Amino acid sequence: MKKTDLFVIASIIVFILSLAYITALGGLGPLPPINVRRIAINYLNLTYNMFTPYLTVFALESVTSIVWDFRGLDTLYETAVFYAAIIASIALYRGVYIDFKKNIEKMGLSPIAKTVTRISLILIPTVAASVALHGHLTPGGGFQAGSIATVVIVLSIIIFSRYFLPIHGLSKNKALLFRSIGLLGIAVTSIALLLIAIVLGVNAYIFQNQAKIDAPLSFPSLVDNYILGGSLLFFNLFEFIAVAFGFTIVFLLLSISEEKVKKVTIDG
Amino acid sequence: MYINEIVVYIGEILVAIGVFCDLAASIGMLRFPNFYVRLHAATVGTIGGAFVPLIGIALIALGAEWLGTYRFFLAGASIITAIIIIILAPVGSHVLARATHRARLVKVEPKVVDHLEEDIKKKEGDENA
Amino acid sequence: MLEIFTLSLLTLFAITSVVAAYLAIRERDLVKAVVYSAIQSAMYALIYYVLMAPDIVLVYIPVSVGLIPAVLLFVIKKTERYEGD
Amino acid sequence: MSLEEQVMLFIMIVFPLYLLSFTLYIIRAIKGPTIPDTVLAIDALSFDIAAFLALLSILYRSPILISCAVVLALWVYALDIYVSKYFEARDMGD
Repeated sequence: MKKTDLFVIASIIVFILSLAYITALGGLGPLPPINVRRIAINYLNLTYNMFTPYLTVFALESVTSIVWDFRGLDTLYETAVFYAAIIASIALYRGVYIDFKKNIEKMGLSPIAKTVTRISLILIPTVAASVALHGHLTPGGGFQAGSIATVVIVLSIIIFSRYFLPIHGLSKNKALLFRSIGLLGIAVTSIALLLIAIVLGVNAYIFQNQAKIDAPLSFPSLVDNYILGGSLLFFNLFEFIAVAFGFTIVFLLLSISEEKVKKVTIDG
Repeated sequence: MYINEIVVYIGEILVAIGVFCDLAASIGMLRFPNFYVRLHAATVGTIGGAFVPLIGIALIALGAEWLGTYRFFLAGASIITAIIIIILAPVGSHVLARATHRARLVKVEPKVVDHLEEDIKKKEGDENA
Repeated sequence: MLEIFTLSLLTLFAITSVVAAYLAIRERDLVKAVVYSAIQSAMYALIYYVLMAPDIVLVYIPVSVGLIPAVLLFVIKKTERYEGD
Repeated sequence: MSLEEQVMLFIMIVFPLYLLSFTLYIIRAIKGPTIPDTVLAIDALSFDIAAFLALLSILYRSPILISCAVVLALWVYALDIYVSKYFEARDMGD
């Protein structure tokens, strides 16, 4: 780090601090009110209120309560963005196959790191599953849990080698299959109420899990005094599967050696 | 009735030990001359400064009745974090040190003997011969 | 007292993130730049934590500390480490 | 003094010491002449911050904030592994 760098950094910090001071004094326009607004009070009252069972959403977390009825759409858009990225990477690597090598003892990092990684191969998915299944009670949810579970995938690719996952039965096509199961689960969960409503002959909304005035069906929020959170549990579980295996595909493809990819892409 | 207070006091003692280790490790990290010497400070910082206070925080949470039912969640998650840290942190610094030595990024400066370097040189000599 | 401590914590994290972001932009060695950007995003995640948004923290840390450096290092290993003139 | 006030006072006393040690770690992480120095400093800093986040969740009286600490501890280990693999191996997938 040179002296000019220090000077530039100091001037940037002074600029930001003075800008913050001017903003705090109200120099750049009116300040928002400090006290809690009415809509926030509404959300906080209706988050988990046992005394008004017709209005509460039975979610302990206020973020969940805000997206409660629209969690299906939230999940849909999250998966849609991710879906495009994964399809693009699969299309880019078409024709490139991961070769199969049995002897991987000498590859990868040191034996100490391998031993410890074998322990954490069980530990980390457990943490991820607990984040996914508690998503309606504590912070977390499908995407978060899926990205925690991806640690295991990346670590096993980097520490053992790129052949470790295919040897133990998780090839690219199998990951694609599991990911499709996750997507199918999200789709089925979002139209489940509609299917039941067609059978019963009443109205229903897709992607939503609360009963409306003209649509009497809703997912169960309490089962045997245990807070289930309606469709949130299913959305979290299936999105966990979809995100974890989607990242698996991306990293399996990225770890293929460059010469091989060049051979396929240039020679056709 | 006194069990809560005893648990909380033990937890506070552990957190205090953790803070001391943390300060010592950070001063060492700043003052030590090169990477291999700084590894010692990092060990103090991760095991003494993270594992011990996390166990202490779990004990404090078990005794803290004002936190409600979720204090058991806090205690359990702290213990899981502590286990993860004591398993993973030593491996992290081991792998980093091994890679640094193999790639010769940092010179092993104040040294009496370096068996690893001699072994690597001997191996390379065998391969060349 | 609590407010002063929280504000000083926020100030420390924010100033560190500014410094790390500047160094990540200026650095010629791309591996070093990746590490600096990891510092910057970890600091942002901690700011979110202090501002009571744990959901954002749970997404931000894996994506910015874990996945983006992994992808960038995979790519840097396949191309060049030092930025040209 | 009740147990609650006493715990809060204790955390308030510990708080500035943690801030001081974070500052020192950050100075080393920014200064660090080589990449391993920087990564080692981030490593130690993040494990300590994970412990500190658990303490903060007691101070803010909201225990559900704790799950961030687990995630931080896991992913910083992953950063170590990436950087050392980059320097040690010929290809990231080997």
